[in-house]
Amino acid sequence: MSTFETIPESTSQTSAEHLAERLSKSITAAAEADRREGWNRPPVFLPESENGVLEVAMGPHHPSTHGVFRMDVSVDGERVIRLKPVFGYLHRNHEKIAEGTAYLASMPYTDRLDYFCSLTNNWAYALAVEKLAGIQVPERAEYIRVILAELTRIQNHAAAVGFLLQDMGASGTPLMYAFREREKILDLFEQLTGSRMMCNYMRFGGCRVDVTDAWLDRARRLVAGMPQFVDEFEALLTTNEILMVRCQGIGALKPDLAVNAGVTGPMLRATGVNYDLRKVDHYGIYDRFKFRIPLGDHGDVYDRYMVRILEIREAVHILEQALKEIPAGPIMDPKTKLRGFRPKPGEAYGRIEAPKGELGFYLISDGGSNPYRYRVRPPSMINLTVLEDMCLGHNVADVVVILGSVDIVLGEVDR
Amino acid sequence: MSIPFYLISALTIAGAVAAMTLKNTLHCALALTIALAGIAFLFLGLDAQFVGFAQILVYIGAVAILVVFAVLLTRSGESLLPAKRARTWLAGLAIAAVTFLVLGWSVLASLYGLPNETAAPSVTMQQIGNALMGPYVFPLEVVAVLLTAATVGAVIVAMHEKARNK
Amino acid sequence: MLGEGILKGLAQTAKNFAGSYVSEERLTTVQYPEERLPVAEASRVFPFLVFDGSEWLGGMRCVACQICEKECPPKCIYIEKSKDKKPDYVGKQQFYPVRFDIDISVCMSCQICVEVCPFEAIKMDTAFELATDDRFGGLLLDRQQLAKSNEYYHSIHPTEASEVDARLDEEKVKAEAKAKAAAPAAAAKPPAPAGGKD
Amino acid sequence: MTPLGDYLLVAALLFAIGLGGALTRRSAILVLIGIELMLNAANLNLIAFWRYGPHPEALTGMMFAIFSIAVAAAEAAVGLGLIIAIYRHTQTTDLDRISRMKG
Amino acid sequence: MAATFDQIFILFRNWLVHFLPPAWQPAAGALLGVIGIVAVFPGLFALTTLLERKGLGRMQNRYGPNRVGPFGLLQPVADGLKALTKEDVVPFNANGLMHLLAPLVMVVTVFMSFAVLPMGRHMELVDMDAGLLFFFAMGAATELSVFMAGWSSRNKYSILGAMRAVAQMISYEVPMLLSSVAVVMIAGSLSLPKVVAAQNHYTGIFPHWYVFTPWGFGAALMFAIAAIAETNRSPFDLPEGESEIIAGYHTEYSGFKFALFFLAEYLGMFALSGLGVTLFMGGWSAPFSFLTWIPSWIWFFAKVMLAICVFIWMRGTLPRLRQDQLMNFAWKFVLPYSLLVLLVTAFWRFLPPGWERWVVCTVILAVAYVVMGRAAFKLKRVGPRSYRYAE
Repeated sequence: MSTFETIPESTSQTSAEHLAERLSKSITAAAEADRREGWNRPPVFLPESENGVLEVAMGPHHPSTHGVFRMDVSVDGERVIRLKPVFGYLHRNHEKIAEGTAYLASMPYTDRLDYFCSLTNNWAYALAVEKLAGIQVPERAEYIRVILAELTRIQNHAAAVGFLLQDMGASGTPLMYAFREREKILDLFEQLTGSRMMCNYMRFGGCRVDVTDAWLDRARRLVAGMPQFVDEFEALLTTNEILMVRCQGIGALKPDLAVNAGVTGPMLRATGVNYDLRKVDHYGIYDRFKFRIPLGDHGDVYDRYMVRILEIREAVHILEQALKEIPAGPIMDPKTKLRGFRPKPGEAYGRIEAPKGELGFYLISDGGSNPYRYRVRPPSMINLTVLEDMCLGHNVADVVVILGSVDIVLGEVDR
Repeated sequence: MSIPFYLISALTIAGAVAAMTLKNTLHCALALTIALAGIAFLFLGLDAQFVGFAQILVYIGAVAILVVFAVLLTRSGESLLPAKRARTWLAGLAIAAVTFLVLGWSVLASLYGLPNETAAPSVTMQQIGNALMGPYVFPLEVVAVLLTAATVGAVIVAMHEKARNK
Repeated sequence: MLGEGILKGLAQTAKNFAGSYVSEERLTTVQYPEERLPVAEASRVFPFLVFDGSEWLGGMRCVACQICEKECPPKCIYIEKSKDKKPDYVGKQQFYPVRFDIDISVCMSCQICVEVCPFEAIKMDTAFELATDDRFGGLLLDRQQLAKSNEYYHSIHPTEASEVDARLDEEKVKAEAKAKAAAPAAAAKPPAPAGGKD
Repeated sequence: MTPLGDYLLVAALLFAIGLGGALTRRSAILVLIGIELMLNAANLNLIAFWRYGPHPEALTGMMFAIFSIAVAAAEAAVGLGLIIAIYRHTQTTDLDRISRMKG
Repeated sequence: MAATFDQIFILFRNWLVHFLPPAWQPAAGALLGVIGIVAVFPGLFALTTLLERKGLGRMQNRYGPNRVGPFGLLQPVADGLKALTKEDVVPFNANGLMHLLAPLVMVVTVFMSFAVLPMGRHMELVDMDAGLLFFFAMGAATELSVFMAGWSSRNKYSILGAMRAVAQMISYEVPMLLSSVAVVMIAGSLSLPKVVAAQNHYTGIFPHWYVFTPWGFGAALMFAIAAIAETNRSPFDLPEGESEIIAGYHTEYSGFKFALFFLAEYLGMFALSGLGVTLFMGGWSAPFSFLTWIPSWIWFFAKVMLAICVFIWMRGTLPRLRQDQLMNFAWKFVLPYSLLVLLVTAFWRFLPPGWERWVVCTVILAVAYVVMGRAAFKLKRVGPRSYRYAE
C-alpha cells in the first residue's frame, strides 16, 4: 500500500483550506437561500469539487461504524483518496471525573470504557493501583483474574469476528453464532460478579467474591465445548471463497508503520511483529501457562481475522490449564481497607494485553484519597490512527470492512 | 381497420415525436423506449413473433439502456438549457417534410396494386432456425464478426480515453 | 476448486438449521414474557433497604451513617438523618433516616454501597422490570419503596442472606453477652460511688 | 386485417420524424436517437412487405429485419462509445461546437 | 381419477367459462388464467417473506417471527398492512410521473414473464412458440424500470446505486441466456412445454432431467449463479447492501411503492427459479416414475419452493461480493464457462449416445472448472494461508 510520501499531492494542505472555504461558501449560500425561499427550499447537496471528487461523510449513525463515529471520505470515482476519522461523539470526560473521585469509586467506571471486556479493564486498573500502592495479590485471586481475562478475550474476539462478517453483508449468521457462545460466557460472569457486562469485580489486592466449585465446573464444561464452536466457525468462514476474496490483500498494514504508530494487539501481530504483553511484561501468572502467540505475515484484514480465531484457541488452552491448577486460599489481602484508601505519593503505569491491544492505566498519586492524574491508554483509538493509511487506494466497500477488522469500541476510543 | 393497430401506431408516433422534441435528454431516451416498444407490438401485429421479441430484447433491453447511460455519462441529462436547435434547423425540417411527402405520395399512388388480405403465414421457430442455418449462414457469421468488432471497438474507444487523461 | 468453501459454509448453516429444532445447545432463545430465564443468584440490579421483623420503619437496619452516600460514585443516594433515635436489632438506640432516596435512573448498580455499608442495611435487588413512563418522579424511590423485608432478601440471595444473618446473630449474642457481663458491674458500680461515668 | 398501405404510411412518418430530429437537434445523442428511429422505420417496412409479400415462407424479409436489428445495435454501441469519448475530450456534446478535427 | 385431479384447474376453468356465450369464451378463459397467476404468486410472495424470515432465524439459532398469528402466519399480512399505511414520501424535486411509473413497470413486466411458464400439464397460460425468448425479453424490460427508479428520485446515491444494479443485471443476463440456449440446443425448441415434454420420460425410475447430464449440470450451475445475480440476491445483493454508502435505487421510496419493489424482487425470484426448474429439473414432471400419479402442478410448485429455499439458504450464509469483483466474476468466469458449456452441449448432441459421450463431456467440464477456478484465484494471489506461532 502507499506509505506517507506517495500520497497524491492533490490532497496536500491547500485542499484542506480549499475544502473549508467551499464549505463555508455553501453554508452562507444555504443561509441566504433560507432567507429568500423560506424553510422548505431544496437541501444544499454535499459540495462536489470540479474534478469529480465526491466528499462523503460516512456519518455518526452509519449502520456499520460500531457506534457513533464519523469518517469524512473523499472518493475519486470508486477509489478513496482521503479519509479523516472524526470521533469524540461519546466523550464522557472519564479521566477528569476520575481525578475527582476515590480510587475505588472509579473502578465501576472502568467497566464502561471498553464495554465488551469490562473484566480486563478492571484488571488493568487494579494492576496500576497495586503497582502504585505496592499491594500483593494472593495466588487464588491471580488464577481467577487469568481465567476471567481469557474468557473475556474469547467472547470479545468472537464478537469482533461476528461484526466483521456483518459488515461484509453476511446478514447476521456468524454474528448470531458468536453471540450464542458469548452469552454462555456472560452467564458465567453474571453468576460470579452479578452483572453480565458491567462486572466491577476486581479490587486492589484481589477479587470481590470468591469462586464457588459449582461455578468452576460450569466454566470447565464451557471451555470443553469451545473448540467445537471454533471449528464450526472456521468451517463456515475461513475457506469461504467470498470471504477470502473480500479480505485478502485489503487494508494491508506494514510492520514498520504499525510499530511507529503504536498499534498493538491482534492488528500488530497480524503484521508479523511478535509483541504480546503476556509474554513481554510477565504480569500476573501467565508464565506458568504454556501458550503460543499466532502471527500473520501480510497484515491485511484476513490475517487479523485469522489471528483472532487462533487467539481464541490459545485462550482455550490457557483456560484448561488454569482451571485445572487453581489452588484454594484467600482471594483478598485481609489488611486492605475499602474506604479511605490513600496510596503514598508517586506514579505508576499498569498495562495488560486487553483483547484489543495494550490497555494501560497511568496514575499519579499526591497522597490524597483521589488520584492527581488518571490516564487511560486506549488501544482502540491508537489502532484507529492508521485507518487512513490502510484505506488509501481501496474503494468504499473496503473501508467498511477495514474498519470492522480494526475492531474498535467507541467507549474506549472517546473515554 | 383494427382498432389496436391505430392505437399502437399512434403511441409509436407520439413516442417518436416526443423523443425528438423534448427538452430533457433523458425524457427523450424514455420516449424512444416507448416508440421502440410500439414498433415491437407492430411487429407482433404482423405475426413476426421472433422479430418482435428480438426487438424488445435488443432495443429496449440493451440499446435504450445504452442511450440512458450515455446521457448520464455526458451529464446532458441535467442541463435544462432550452432545446437548442442546430443553426440550420429550418432546412432540416423542410427536408424531412419533403421526404415524407414523397414517400406518402408513392404509397398512396400505388395503393391499388398492393396485396391487402393474405393468410397469416404460420412461421415456426424451426423454419427461422433452418433459414438462419441454411441459406443465411454466411450473413450470420459476418454479423457475428461485426458484433464482436463493434464491442471491442466501443470498449477501446472509451477505455483509451480513460487511460490517456489519467 | 472454486466453491468448496462456500459449500462447507452452506453445510454449517444447514447443520445449525436442523440443530435449532433438535439440540438444546443451539436454540437458546427464550420467549421472554411467557418463559423466563432463572435469574442468577448473585445478579444485582438496584439497591434496597433491608428491615427485620414485620414493621418496615421500626425494623430498618439503616442507621443513616451516610457512608454509602459519600462512597457512591454517581452520587445517587440522598439521606436526611433523624433527630430522635430508635432501638436497632441489638437494642442499642440508633438514628434512622427520615429521608432515604435513591435515584435509580442515576444508579449504575455498581454495588459499592453494599460493600462499604457496615450495618448490612443495603443490599442489591434482582427485580429488573422497573420501566415507568414518568421520567423523574417514577425513578426516584423513597425509603418506603426501597424498604424490603429480610425474608425477601432470603428469597433472592439465599446463601448471602444466611451468611449475613449468621454474622448478625453472632454479633447480637456477643452484644448480649457483653450487656449481661456489664449489667452486674453496672449494678455493682451504683451502690459504691454515687457518680461514676456511665 | 389492416392493409399494407397503413403500415407503409406509419413507417414513412417514423422515418420522417427520425430524419427531422437528426437534422434539427444539436445534441449528439439526440441525433443518434433519430438515426435509431430511421433504422426502425426501415425494419417496419421490411416486415410489412414480408408479411404481405407473395411467398412469406421464404422468410427473406424477416431475415433482413433480424440482421438489420443486429447491425443497428452494433452501430448504436460504437456511436455512443464515440460520443462518450468526444465528451471526455471536449466536455461538450453540442454538435455545432465539435466541428474541428483537431486531435 | 389422478388425471382429473391433475387437470383440476383446467376443468374448473372450462366449467366456469361454459356459462358465457361462446363468442367470449376464449377471452374469459385467458382472463381466468391471468387472475389465477395474479392471485397465486403474490400469495406465494407473502408466504416466502415469512419463510425467509423464519428460515434465516432458524439458521441463526433463533425463532423466526411467531408473535403475529399462530407460528407467525399472519406476519406477511402485518407487513402488508404496514407497507400500505406507511406515508408515501416523494422526494422534493423528484420527477413525479417516472417516480410512480418505475415500480409499476417492473411489476407488470415480471408478471408478464409468468405467462410462458408451464406450471402443470397443459397449464401454461399461453403456449408460445418462442416462449423462452419472450421470457428474456420481459426480463430485459425490468432493467429499464430499475433505472427509471434510480434516476427519478433525483438523489445522487440512488443514481449510483441504479447504475450499479443495471450494470450487474446486464452483465449476468448474457450468461443466463447462453446457459438456457444449451437446453434449447438439446430440446430442439424454444417453447417451454416442449422442453418439459423432452425431459418427461424415465429409464427405470430415474427421470431424464437435464440437470443429471454433465452439460446440463454445468449449464444449471451457471444459470443458478446468473439467476441469483439477476435478482440482486445474497452474494450479489450489493446495490441495496446496507453496509455500503450507496444505498440502492429504492432508497427514496416508501409505503406502497416500496412494497411494489419488494414484490417485484420476489416475483423475479419465482419467475427465474420457475424457468430454472422448467429448463433443468423437468418442470412439472415427477422425480420418480412411480410418483407420476401426484398432480403435475404440485411438482412444479414444490421444485420452485425448493429453489426459493436455496435462495434463502445462500442469503443466510454468504457475505457479499464487491462491485468490481462481481463484474469480473461475471465476465471472466461465468461467461467463458457458459460458452464452454455450449461447446460441450454441441459435442453431447452430435456424439453417439453411450458412455463415451458421458466421459468426454464430464472430463472437459470438470477439468475446465478446476483450472479456471484455480487460475482466477492464483491471479489475485488469494488462497488459504498457514500461520506461524512465536515461541
